[in-house]
Amino acid sequence: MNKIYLDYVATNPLHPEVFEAMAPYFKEHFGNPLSIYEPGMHAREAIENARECVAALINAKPKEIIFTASGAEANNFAVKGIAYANQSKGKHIIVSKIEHHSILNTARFLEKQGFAVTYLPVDKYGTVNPADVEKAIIKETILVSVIHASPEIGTIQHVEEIGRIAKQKGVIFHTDAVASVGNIPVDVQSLNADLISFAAHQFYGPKGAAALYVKEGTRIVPLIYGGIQEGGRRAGTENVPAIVGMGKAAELAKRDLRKRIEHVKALRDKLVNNALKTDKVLLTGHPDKRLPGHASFVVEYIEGEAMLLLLSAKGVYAASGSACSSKALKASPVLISIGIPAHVAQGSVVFTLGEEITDNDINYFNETFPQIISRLREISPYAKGWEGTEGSACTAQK
Amino acid sequence: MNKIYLDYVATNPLHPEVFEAMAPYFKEHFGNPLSIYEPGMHAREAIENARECVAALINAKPKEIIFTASGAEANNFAVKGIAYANQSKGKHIIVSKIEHHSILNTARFLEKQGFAVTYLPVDKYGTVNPADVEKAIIKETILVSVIHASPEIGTIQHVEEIGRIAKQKGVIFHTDAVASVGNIPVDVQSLNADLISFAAHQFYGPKGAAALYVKEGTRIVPLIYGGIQEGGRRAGTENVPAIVGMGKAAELAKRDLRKRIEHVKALRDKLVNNALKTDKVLLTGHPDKRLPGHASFVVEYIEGEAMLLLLSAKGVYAASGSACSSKALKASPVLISIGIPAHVAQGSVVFTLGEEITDNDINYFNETFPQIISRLREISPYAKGWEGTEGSACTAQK
Amino acid sequence: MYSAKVMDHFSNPRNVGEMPDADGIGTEGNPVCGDVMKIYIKVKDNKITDAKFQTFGCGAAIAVSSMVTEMAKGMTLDEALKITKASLAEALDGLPPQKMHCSNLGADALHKAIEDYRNKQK
Amino acid sequence: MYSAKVMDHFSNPRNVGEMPDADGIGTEGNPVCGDVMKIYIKVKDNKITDAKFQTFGCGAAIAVSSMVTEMAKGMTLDEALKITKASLAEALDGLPPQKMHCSNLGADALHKAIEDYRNKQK
Ligand SMILES: Cc1ncc(COP(=O)(O)O)c(C=O)c1O
Ligand SMILES: Cc1ncc(COP(=O)(O)O)c(C=O)c1O
Repeated sequence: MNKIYLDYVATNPLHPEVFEAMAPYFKEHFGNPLSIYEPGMHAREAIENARECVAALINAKPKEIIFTASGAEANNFAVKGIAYANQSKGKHIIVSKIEHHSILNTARFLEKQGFAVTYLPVDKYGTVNPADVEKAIIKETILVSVIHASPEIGTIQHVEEIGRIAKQKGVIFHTDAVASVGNIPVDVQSLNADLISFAAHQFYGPKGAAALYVKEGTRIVPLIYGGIQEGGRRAGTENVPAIVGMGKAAELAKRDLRKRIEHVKALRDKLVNNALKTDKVLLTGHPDKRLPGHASFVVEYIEGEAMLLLLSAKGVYAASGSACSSKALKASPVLISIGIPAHVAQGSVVFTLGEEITDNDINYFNETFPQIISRLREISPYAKGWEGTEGSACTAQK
Repeated sequence: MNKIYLDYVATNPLHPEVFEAMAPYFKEHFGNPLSIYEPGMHAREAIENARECVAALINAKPKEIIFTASGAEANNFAVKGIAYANQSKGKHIIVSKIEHHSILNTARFLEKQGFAVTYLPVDKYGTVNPADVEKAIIKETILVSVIHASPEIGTIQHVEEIGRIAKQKGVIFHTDAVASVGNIPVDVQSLNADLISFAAHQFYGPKGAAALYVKEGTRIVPLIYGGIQEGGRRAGTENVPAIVGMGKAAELAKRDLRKRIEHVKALRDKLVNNALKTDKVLLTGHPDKRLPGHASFVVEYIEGEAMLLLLSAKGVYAASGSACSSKALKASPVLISIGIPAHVAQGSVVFTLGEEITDNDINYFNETFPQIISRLREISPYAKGWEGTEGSACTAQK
Repeated sequence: MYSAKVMDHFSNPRNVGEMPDADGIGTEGNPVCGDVMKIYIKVKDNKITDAKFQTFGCGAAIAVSSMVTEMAKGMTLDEALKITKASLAEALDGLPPQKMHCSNLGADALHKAIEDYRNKQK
Repeated sequence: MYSAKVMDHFSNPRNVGEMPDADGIGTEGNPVCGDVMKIYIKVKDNKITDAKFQTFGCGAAIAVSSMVTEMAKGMTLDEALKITKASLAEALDGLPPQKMHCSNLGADALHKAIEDYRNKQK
């Protein structure tokens, strides 16, 4: 059977060259990078080399890179670290409604600690209007955090513009670029961001290594206190092999970015064009200003998890924002934010492509997907329409 | 040249069987454990298997294990997580003066957020008197955190007793067991701790995987917010290979613990007995109630970093708590806490053994160490005594 | 995640479809929550002679629908009223805990269909 | 961490030891901070004819002591007073930043030894 992984936004397979780069740091060069003897210094150098490669990927200085263990950690670090460092100036934070949970739930935690948070709306494409950011900034505002690209609907924000506004108003700007760095060009010089989160496993690097870019001169309070690793800003014995892997993955991403984008974009367009031929299948997110390998839909009258299971039985691995497919049993707040009715959001399905995907894979997919849709619609009581049930809210069952 | 790694307390080499267990999870089983398709579910199962092995090592239930990326993260999570979960009950915390920086600096952060912290003294062996814990507990006390075993002086605390007192007083008890779990028996049933931090790289497991044991029913606020990984208590895409490695390392530690202890203890005793034959070399920490592979000394009239460098030139890799060898340029607060004068603390040196160390290694070491001491004493202006300089404080130079 | 039995009933659901001449129809669930089941029964001499379903929902919901119609066929109405969430889950070799409550609506939908039939007899 | 030159001067320090008949002695540093240097000089016709040192301290401190005594030998007193932290670090192909201030006491100790010599001449 064909096995077609179409969930690159969840995580990427490790690039073989990345694994090769990491391998010696598990057993051979296992020393603690803080040590002053040779095995430790070897590890230290490897980390600093990786820092250079990671910095180069986003055109930053090496000392502006702080390694973390995940994108979620980088996001928590950015938001709490800036909040605590600047609470004497003010306690107001601005985020968008389509942030990742690692931003939204951190914002909610800060609300409990006495901070005020403004949640910015988005338009039907999931785009934040920079003018809304400008309007939301008050004297007490210390931080604006807006996601760079959405993993659920692929939409890319006007971060340069938002960053310009924040800078003009003297407010720190963070962008969660976990879904974008390594997949589209990100340059700190033009992005106008003071902090940027990104993760290696989103560009063929290992799990366990991510980073927060912190612009030189930006004060931040640590999330993880302890020793003097990462210049005292993030403690804990460094995960040397993972950091080395992130360095290698960054080097490859920088080298191959344009080629990768062309490859996935062409195949993604072919996938989207075919999917939209089926009745009542809608593209979610922005039609053009979106991640090049990202295709997301709602398919009316059927449910996402059921689609995923049937796709999986055909060897196609994908994701959904439906309530059933999330372990939290709630439909994606992102889909609700862009105005998709809750019952239609249940038909969410997300396909994300990577460099291993071939034209043949997409041909196979394009044959399979409509079959699965019609099979599930045959089972559905709504195959002929929603029958006016769409108004009722979901409360009782959970 | 001989290469003798005597810094197991900094980090351990990865066990070959552990690496073997991890290997398939880098490329082959790279799926995101949250996904519902086969590659993701395979990763999910691997994590849950690892959780069982890790729980078994300390006789806990699998659901009481929360994976983190480092010992420092587990410590930050424990202290902040309990503090924020219980701040409505009271804002007083008790820690010892010889905690790891990841506890001490977290406590200092909480002081800035309005918490009060009591720092308990230790005796000349570095032992906290359980009676002091009892006396320090007030109505507002919500947490006692005392390290299980010190990485710097090896001393093991009376945690069972401290845990009993805390439980009796209705206060939550955390112990930082990063230096002990996997090296001595740790059983949550007898330890009376509500939370326990430990890290895989301290028992031949990988860097990048550690855990916080949280006793069933103990409420804790996340350090890293986001998705529903780890039951919503620690977000971020799981570092699957590292977690799998921690599981394997736990399994091996449980199986081999007694053998490992016997091995390192015999060799450590031989090392200590020989070292103490040299004049003005003192063992730091408790003579018996200490980690079995742990030997720590202060060598008068000479400085630790210089010893490390000469040892390293002879292929012996060790650690020191001297100001010069720390990147923070401060003598270890632990040595000061046990009453070692600051100038004597400069002569700190720590040797920690592991299962690869042989009797021949120790013979070589025992020959080398006294030579290095006398070589540095030949250079020292203090070779005949401290000349009454010991009173002055160190201020100007930093 | 799902047992082999769930996967079998999901992938090859039994008794799918509308039943234009049904004696009783029961609908349970809410599309906003992601699961709706519609169960049709034919009744003769107090016995369920045929059952069909239409379901909008996840894998568990479809498997439960398939299983409940299979179980109901041949039962008396009183027997069928004894089918519960638990007995359905058991017949499917278990359901993941988070699916027990939101997707396991088969018994409720069936009971509503029986009620509907009985109301029509009055 | 350290340059090859530092490691050479640390591992094979030149001019180690006491000088019982020194013309000037200078001590700088504090054992509580971890570094103390004691520099001895012999002076003839305003020139340093010999220099020795005793040092308690880290690798950098020992290497700096060795280097400063090597450099001083043969210099006039005025030349020797021009030796600085920076010129010593340069002669050693650099020192790690955190060692520049706390372990690089060689120039100060030497200058103190020269002062001591001059005071004795008065
Ligand atoms: C007692 C103790 N606590 C905490 C830590 C920090 O652990 P990690 O370096 O894994 O973050 C260490 C490190 O060795 C330790 O010995
Ligand atoms: C936009 C975005 N932010 C944050 C995260 C969290 O990253 P991680 O899973 O590495 O913690 C993700 C995960 O994919 C993401 O897509």
